[in-house]
Amino acid sequence: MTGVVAAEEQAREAAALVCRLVEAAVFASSEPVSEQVLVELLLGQKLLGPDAGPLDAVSAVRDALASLAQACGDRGIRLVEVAGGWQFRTAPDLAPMLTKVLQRPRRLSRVAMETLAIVAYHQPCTRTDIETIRGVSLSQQTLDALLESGLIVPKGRKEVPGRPTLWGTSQAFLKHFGLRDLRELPRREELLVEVPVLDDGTANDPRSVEALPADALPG
Amino acid sequence: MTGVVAAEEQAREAAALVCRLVEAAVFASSEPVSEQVLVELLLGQKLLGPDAGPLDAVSAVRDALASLAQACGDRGIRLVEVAGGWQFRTAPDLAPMLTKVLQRPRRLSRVAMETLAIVAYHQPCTRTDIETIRGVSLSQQTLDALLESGLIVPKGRKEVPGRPTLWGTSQAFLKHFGLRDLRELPRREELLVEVPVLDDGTANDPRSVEALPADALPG
Amino acid sequence: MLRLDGFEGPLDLLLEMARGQKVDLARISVLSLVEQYLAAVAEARRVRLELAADWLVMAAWLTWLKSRLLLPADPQTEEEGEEASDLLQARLLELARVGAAASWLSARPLLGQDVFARGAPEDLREIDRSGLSVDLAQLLSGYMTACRRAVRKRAYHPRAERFWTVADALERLSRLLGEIPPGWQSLDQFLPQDAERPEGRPGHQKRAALAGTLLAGLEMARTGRLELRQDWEFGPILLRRSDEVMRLEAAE
Repeated sequence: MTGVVAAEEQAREAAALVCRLVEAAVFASSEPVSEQVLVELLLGQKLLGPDAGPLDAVSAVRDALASLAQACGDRGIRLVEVAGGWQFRTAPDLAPMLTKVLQRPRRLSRVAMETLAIVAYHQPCTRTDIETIRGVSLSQQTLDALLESGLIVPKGRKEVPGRPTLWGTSQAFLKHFGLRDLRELPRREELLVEVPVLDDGTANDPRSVEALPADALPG
Repeated sequence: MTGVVAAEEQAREAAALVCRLVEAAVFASSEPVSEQVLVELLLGQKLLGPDAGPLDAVSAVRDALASLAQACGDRGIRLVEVAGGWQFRTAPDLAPMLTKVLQRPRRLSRVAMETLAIVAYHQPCTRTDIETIRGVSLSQQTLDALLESGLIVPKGRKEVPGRPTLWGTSQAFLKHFGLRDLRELPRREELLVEVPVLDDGTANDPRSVEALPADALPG
Repeated sequence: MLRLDGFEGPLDLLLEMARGQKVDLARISVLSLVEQYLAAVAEARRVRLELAADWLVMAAWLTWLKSRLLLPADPQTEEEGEEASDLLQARLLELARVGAAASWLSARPLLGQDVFARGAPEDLREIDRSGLSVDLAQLLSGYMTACRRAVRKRAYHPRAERFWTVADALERLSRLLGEIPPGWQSLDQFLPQDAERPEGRPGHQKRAALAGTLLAGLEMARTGRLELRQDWEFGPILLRRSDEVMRLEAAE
């Protein structure tokens, strides 16, 4: 009788050690830990006594994982099975509280900034106008990025064959650049010796009131 | 009476949530998490009710940490206070088994360890200070090994001819050796208690090395 | 024979020898320590002539110390000897402390050796890139860069001279059609005035105006609005309205 009790006691202790070892191994591994690795660990360490075979190790590992998963029940972490093994993860209900949102404002690419500047100074202007001034073709990606940022908006169509869209700056443009209206932009003559002129000979100076989008007017 | 019971129930629930959140926050991080960060987390999430102030949050965090540390008692991981924060770490007795599945970096050489001990106790100190105490020149290799491990860091320069770099221990030093802060190092007077003392035991010269003229001896 | 190879320099050897005395480091016999060291160094030199300077410098200093400790009592040398002994003891103690501190550190549960932190930390940061980081300086420099690049790229073209075009002439002739007096008129009469023509070299402009007007006249003749005639080569070009013919016929 005493022998049986002692053997039971020993088995309980072994199970507890297996449980601790599995917990520590899963905790400290950088990758999900497979049952296979844990089984090999138990067998290598001979934690289950000299007679234990692979099947004993497998069931010991499964028992340990089940009891760990259960122990996590009401705690802040979960034992989850992910691709290829087991891993601890933050409890899903807590993750949003722990998530820190970092503001990393985007910058515009150099090309996008140049394009935006040309639109600002030559609006309303077509894609071809922009390409003429920059001397290179404008990628759809750049135009999309500007559109997505809401800094430029369509301002009707030019009445020439193909009726291309005319682009101008938006209200958001003024806000982002801290301008009350477009007339607050420095005059082109202050910036440049040679002011680019569009093919049709119009300079589209946004500082002339006619060319100003209505919402840019002080009011 | 029911109101009191309900309030107590609510407080218990809040404490449980705080405990889970603190556990998850410390668990998710690879670095020690300071109490300050945890307090800010609780205040930010308003988990303690609208009237709770910073002091309530501090005591809630401390309660949660204490209860978590206790809950780890016989588990495979421990909650330890280290380098100004709290961190979960595997239980030390499992190390020999864990290293079968985890990679272990190389241990520091005896010379590197002694050099590190000198930097720890005499910081900030120069290479010459280290050489004087050890009575032998310090190889670049040893210094490189310590620098590479991130255990020592430059702490400015000494204003003497040649302006040699002053070295001190880093946060990584505290983390590596599981120290809360430098005050956890044994006091100098306690270090030699283990040295065999055969006669009356009035041992341990309390003179400090600072009192030593460094150049009075060859070295 | 004591080998020096295993020691990290003279002080390390001295500390080991002092420990061999099995007393508190503060109570070692400095004299016997010195004699032990000098004997070891002498032995090492007998076996191997070259010995690092550290060892020899220490040996020389210890020889001096020994002389101070052995000389017959003289207050000054005695004091020197005591001071030097104290210094040696203090340094050995400090080195012993360093060793003890190193052992203490080594005995700690070392991270990555004895204890392990979370292997797969969760990054619960979320990066919000919806904002936009732009300023006016970027905008203006972008504009200037684009324009300057465009100017650099554009090859030099001398300004093209504008001439009185066929279209100009056509417009002018059509306008004047109703005012053409009856009968053949010289084409020269319908050339634009100097002031009406584009600026440029007058000779070129005049010839261009003549050519343009002739072509316009031919065009109008083709559509039946004018008649043109030239009686001899290089003679004057004459024109008259087509409806004048009908008018004359009607009158006949």
